[in-house]
Amino acid sequence: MIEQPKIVKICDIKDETPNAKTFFFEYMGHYDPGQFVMVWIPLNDEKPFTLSYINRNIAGITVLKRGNFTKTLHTKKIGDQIGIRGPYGRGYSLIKGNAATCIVGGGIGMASIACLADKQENATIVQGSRTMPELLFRHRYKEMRLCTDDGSFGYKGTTVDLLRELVGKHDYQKIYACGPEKMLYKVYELCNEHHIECEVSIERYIKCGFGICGQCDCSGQRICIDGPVFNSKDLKDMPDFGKTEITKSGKRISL
Amino acid sequence: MIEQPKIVKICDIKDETPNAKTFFFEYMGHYDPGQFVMVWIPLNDEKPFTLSYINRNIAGITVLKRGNFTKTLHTKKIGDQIGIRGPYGRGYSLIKGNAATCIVGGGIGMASIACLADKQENATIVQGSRTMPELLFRHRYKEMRLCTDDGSFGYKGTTVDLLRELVGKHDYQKIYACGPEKMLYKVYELCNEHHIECEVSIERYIKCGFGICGQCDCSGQRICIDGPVFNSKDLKDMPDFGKTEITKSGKRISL
Amino acid sequence: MTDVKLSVNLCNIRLSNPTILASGILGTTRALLKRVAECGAGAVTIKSISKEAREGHNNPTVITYEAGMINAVGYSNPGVESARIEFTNLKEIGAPVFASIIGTCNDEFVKVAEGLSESGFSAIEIPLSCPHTPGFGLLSGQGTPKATYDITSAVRRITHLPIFVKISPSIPEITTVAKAAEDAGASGITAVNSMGPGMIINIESKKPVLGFKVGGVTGDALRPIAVRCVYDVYKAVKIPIIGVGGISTGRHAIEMLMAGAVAVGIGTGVYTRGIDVFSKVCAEMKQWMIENGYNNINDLVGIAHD
Amino acid sequence: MTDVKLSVNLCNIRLSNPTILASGILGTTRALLKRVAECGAGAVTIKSISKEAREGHNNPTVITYEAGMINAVGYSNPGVESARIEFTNLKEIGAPVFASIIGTCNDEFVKVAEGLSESGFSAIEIPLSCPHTPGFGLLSGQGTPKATYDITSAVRRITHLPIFVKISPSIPEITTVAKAAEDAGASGITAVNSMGPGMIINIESKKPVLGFKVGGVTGDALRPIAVRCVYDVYKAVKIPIIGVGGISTGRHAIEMLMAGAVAVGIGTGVYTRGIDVFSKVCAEMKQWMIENGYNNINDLVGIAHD
Ligand SMILES: Cc1cc2nc3c(=O)[nH]c(=O)nc-3n(C[C@H](O)[C@H](O)[C@H](O)COP(=O)(O)OP(=O)(O)OC[C@H]3O[C@@H](n4cnc5c(N)ncnc54)[C@H](O)[C@@H]3O)c2cc1C
Ligand SMILES: Cc1cc2nc3c(=O)[nH]c(=O)nc-3n(C[C@H](O)[C@H](O)[C@H](O)COP(=O)(O)OP(=O)(O)OC[C@H]3O[C@@H](n4cnc5c(N)ncnc54)[C@H](O)[C@@H]3O)c2cc1C
Ligand SMILES: Cc1cc2nc3c(=O)[nH]c(=O)nc-3n(C[C@H](O)[C@H](O)[C@H](O)COP(=O)(O)O)c2cc1C
Ligand SMILES: Cc1cc2nc3c(=O)[nH]c(=O)nc-3n(C[C@H](O)[C@H](O)[C@H](O)COP(=O)(O)O)c2cc1C
Ligand code: FES
Ligand code: FES
Repeated sequence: MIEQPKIVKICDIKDETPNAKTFFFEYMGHYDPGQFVMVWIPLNDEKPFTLSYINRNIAGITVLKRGNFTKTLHTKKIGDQIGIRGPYGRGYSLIKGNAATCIVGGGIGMASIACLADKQENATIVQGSRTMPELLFRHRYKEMRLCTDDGSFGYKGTTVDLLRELVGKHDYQKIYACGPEKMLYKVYELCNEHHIECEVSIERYIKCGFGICGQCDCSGQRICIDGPVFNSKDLKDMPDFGKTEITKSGKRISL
Repeated sequence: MIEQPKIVKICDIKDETPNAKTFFFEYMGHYDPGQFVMVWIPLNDEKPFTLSYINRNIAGITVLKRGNFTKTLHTKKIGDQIGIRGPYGRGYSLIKGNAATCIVGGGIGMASIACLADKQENATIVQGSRTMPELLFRHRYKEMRLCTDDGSFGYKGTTVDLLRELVGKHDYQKIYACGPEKMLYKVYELCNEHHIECEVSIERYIKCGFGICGQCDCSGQRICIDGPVFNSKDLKDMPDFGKTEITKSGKRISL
Repeated sequence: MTDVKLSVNLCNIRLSNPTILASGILGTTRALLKRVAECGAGAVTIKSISKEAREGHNNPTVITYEAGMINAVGYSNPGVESARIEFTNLKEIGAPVFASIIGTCNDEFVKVAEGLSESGFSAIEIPLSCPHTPGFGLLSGQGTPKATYDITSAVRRITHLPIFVKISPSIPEITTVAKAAEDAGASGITAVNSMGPGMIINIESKKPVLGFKVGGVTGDALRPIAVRCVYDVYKAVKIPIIGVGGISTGRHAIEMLMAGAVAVGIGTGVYTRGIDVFSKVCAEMKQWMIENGYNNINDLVGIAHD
Repeated sequence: MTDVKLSVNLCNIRLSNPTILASGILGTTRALLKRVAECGAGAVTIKSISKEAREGHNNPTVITYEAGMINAVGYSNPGVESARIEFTNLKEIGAPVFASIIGTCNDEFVKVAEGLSESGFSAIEIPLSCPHTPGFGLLSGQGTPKATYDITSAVRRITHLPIFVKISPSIPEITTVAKAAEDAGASGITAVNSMGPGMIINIESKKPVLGFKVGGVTGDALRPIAVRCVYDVYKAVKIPIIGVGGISTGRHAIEMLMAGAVAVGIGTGVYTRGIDVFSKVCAEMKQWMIENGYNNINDLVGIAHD
């Protein structure tokens, strides 16, 4: 395998929220929900994004504007080129049959679970954001349980608050989650309480993406290749989860 | 492919003539009669030899003692190690069915056609040497027409003399030959006269063996990869054949 | 099964086997060092530490190509103060841990070495040979015999730990540099760092792929160069050599030992064979030794020399 | 089909396409040069010629490994007198033919250049960069800026042909050497020769495989280093560059042109893709140019620079 960006043309762009856009491009090859690709803007930088759409040979990434890189990406127009390498990492493991599951997306974390939600049958989909305009993919699924911190739409409260209610009512065999790590940690604790298996996708600063540089460590697990998705059993041995992360320089900081 | 010697143990040695020995070793892989291998003696040198025997996983090379390398090789004992890489080059093309062919070996050139003679059905096998003790593989074939320059055994005269007689009597579809180039050239002329296709194996100084160094040139053909076996049609466009060769330094000399 | 001894004595440090995690690969956190030790490494090296924190170059920082890997991480590291907090209780790692220290001047090397002196490292490696980080290694002239001598002497003065000086394959005077390190009190030579630098251009975008444009070449591409360096350095110095460059199989490791290395570093191999490359290489070495009638790995060291 | 122009003007020599047979590969006889020209090379270079005949090193002289090739042919050649007899009627080769001359002192370079002056060569290449032949190239200090200047000047004085100075990838001061060549009157820079040297040890016999033990590394292993050298030299000199090192596909050739080469040499590619590598590379370049909207190969030269 050669780990180098392949240049693709942006063939469509969709505004998802005031601060998030989806960029579509031609994509060949395999993809498991939860895996990620490295997106390269020549002479600028290269950063990790989940595929939020995958359909025949067209994939999409949904990008929240944050710092230098995502701001530059947001200036790209249809026809512009970006580099893609990957997919990398270990995605979510789907459950076959019709056991009930719950899929929880917090903020832009929704992008990571979007393709999983496309595939996993019989799943309750929960999305939470701070406020209504930030909600993603509103018309994508047959049904989605929405919540906002400020109550501007749907359930008022966090995804964890809503999830706690749902867990009481349904017999979930597994709960999937992606979002801020504080949220993930609470989901993990909630699952432990109720003896439900959970799978969460963790973010860490990514450089190589293929397990060599050690940048993305979380308790000896490389997010980029051992993760980004980890299950309850993995998380039990990952004391850094929910506690500390490593910055670009390698400094350990509290989350 | 990696072009590097593989070390093998000499598992048997057979004295063929006072100056020629066959060394046997384990050999895996494909081999077409007429191809050659490079034989390496570490810290000494590495030179080309035809496989004169091939049987299940055991191959043999029959080596005439000449200069430094072959003398050193002749000191090797059973259990000693040598390096082998290859096989290289394009071998003889066999004729299917029962058309008559003739296979001619001159001197140690007999080693090159020995495996061909094992395989090609309905072939007259002719071997010539200067004198009787130099004759090879006397008991290997059902029938072999032998000649010696000095008349010490068989037909008195050269292989070409004998071949001329045979060609009058048989309807050969093809004549194969390996031996001194002067002999090969005469066989080629004889074949042209009688409109018989011929295939001869040519020797040139070999270095790389895989077509990169240009050492083994004969009129723009690389003996090591385009040959060592050439047919009448090839030879027509090879004015150097029978005339000049290139020494180790690259100097062109008359044959 | 025949008993085969893989353990090695490297400057009085006992390694259970001759494979060492090379610096800059995975050695960012204590947890990863521990994991690599569990994957069978005989010793592990931390990612190089400078006095102050460094973010390194922009991404892409590591890419691969047909013949190996090319990287310009740019010495990202949290600085010596944070490193001191990260790397504690090294005894529990399960294998000796080597520090790797960098600086832009003698004084910085000394400061970092002092900063890490109480941490329990088994040795200190000094790379003077990075080909792609301004201020360090080849790009600031640290690869010359004189600079090597000066930096090594300065660190030698303030520590009793074994010092390994890590040299570049991309300088003609490699043996002179190795000798300068030996003369200055180095305990061993690590040969080699990444080569080049090299550049890979993405032709569709017409731009170099690496964020820093150029980077050090490692892996298969480097192996024959590294073997030759070890072979030459073995003749030039008396101190032991850690052979690094393109090792990903037991055969590669044995080749490096035969050239003169006492132990081998593995970097790119973590990618090509996975994080358990260490135990794989050891198993392959063992297998080869059994088939070829050796029972002590140390008997292989330097036997390619006449 | 779109019209795509591959032809190149290299120091007023017209090449029908930018691929050139590198020196030392197949260029031993007139007949092989002709065959390579028929296989589509835009120009061909003869194997380097010295004053007296040389047998070169013992075999193995060329081997391959996972990442490329390693050779120590040792400049076997028939000497200038025989070469003069071999290389005649060069007009009929079908592509420009470049001489390659070597010597152990300025005077020998001059003698060989003079000896070949009436043969009809289109240019003279001077390799000062072989890593594995005592008396020549790196092993006799010809790769320094001063020696490069002296040798180039000496040859410049006695010929009006374009002179290409061929430099090593294995020296840190590559741009200084290129500038020295330019200052001395070189018409172009050939970058690069083989790298290293490197060594491959056969572990069963415990011996280096090459007859000379060490040899120059070429092919995929070399490509990123060669691209970087071309990129750097492009910034340092104004004369054109022939980019050599690891080129075996159209994409590789385009990468080299983007780094700053006007034409590309191909050596190891003759092994990896066959003797018709030249026409294959040209077809692939054309295809890529059509797909990416280019119609003149010269528009690619140096465009990876900001
Ligand atoms: C596996 C994975 C999947 C991701 N998927 C998505 C996605 O689908 N959509 C989306 O909008 N974002 C996603 N992200 C986060 C995204 O990579 C960052 O938002 C982006 O890198 C920010 O870059 P910036 O220069 O714009 O911001 P900066 O100002 O550099 O940083 C903003 C935030 O992003 C984080 N970040 C910066 N660089 C990286 C990096 N190289 N690796 C990881 N985190 C980084 C920083 O730690 C900080 O928290 C994902 C991250 C990971 C690890
Ligand atoms: C394709 C091929 C197949 C051959 N098969 C056999 C064989 O089956 N049995 C056998 O006895 N011999 C064979 N030879 C010839 C054999 O390679 C030489 O006899 C041997 O190399 C001589 O080496 P030396 O050092 O003993 O003799 P030297 O004193 O070096 O030379 C003696 C003769 O061998 C020739 N020779 C030397 N080195 C080489 C070389 N590298 N390549 C080609 N010719 C060389 C010389 O030109 C000279 O004519 C073959 C040659 C070729 C090209
Ligand atoms: C991604 C990466 C980062 C590296 N970082 C460092 C470093 O910080 N310090 C150092 O001394 N060497 C560093 N190196 C060099 C390696 O330690 C090693 O010398 C080199 O990779 C050759 O070994 P290999 O072919 O097994 O990878 C790095 C190499 C790679 C590939
Ligand atoms: C077998 C072989 C022989 C070579 N001989 C010469 C030579 O005589 N003169 C020279 O200038 N370069 C010589 N070279 C170097 C090549 O011309 C070229 O610079 C090098 O191989 C890099 O290109 P590549 O990667 O395409 O092979 C030789 C290379 C090989 C592989
Ligand atoms: S990002 Fe390099 S190891 Fe994960
Ligand atoms: S021996 Fe090298 S090309 Fe034939």
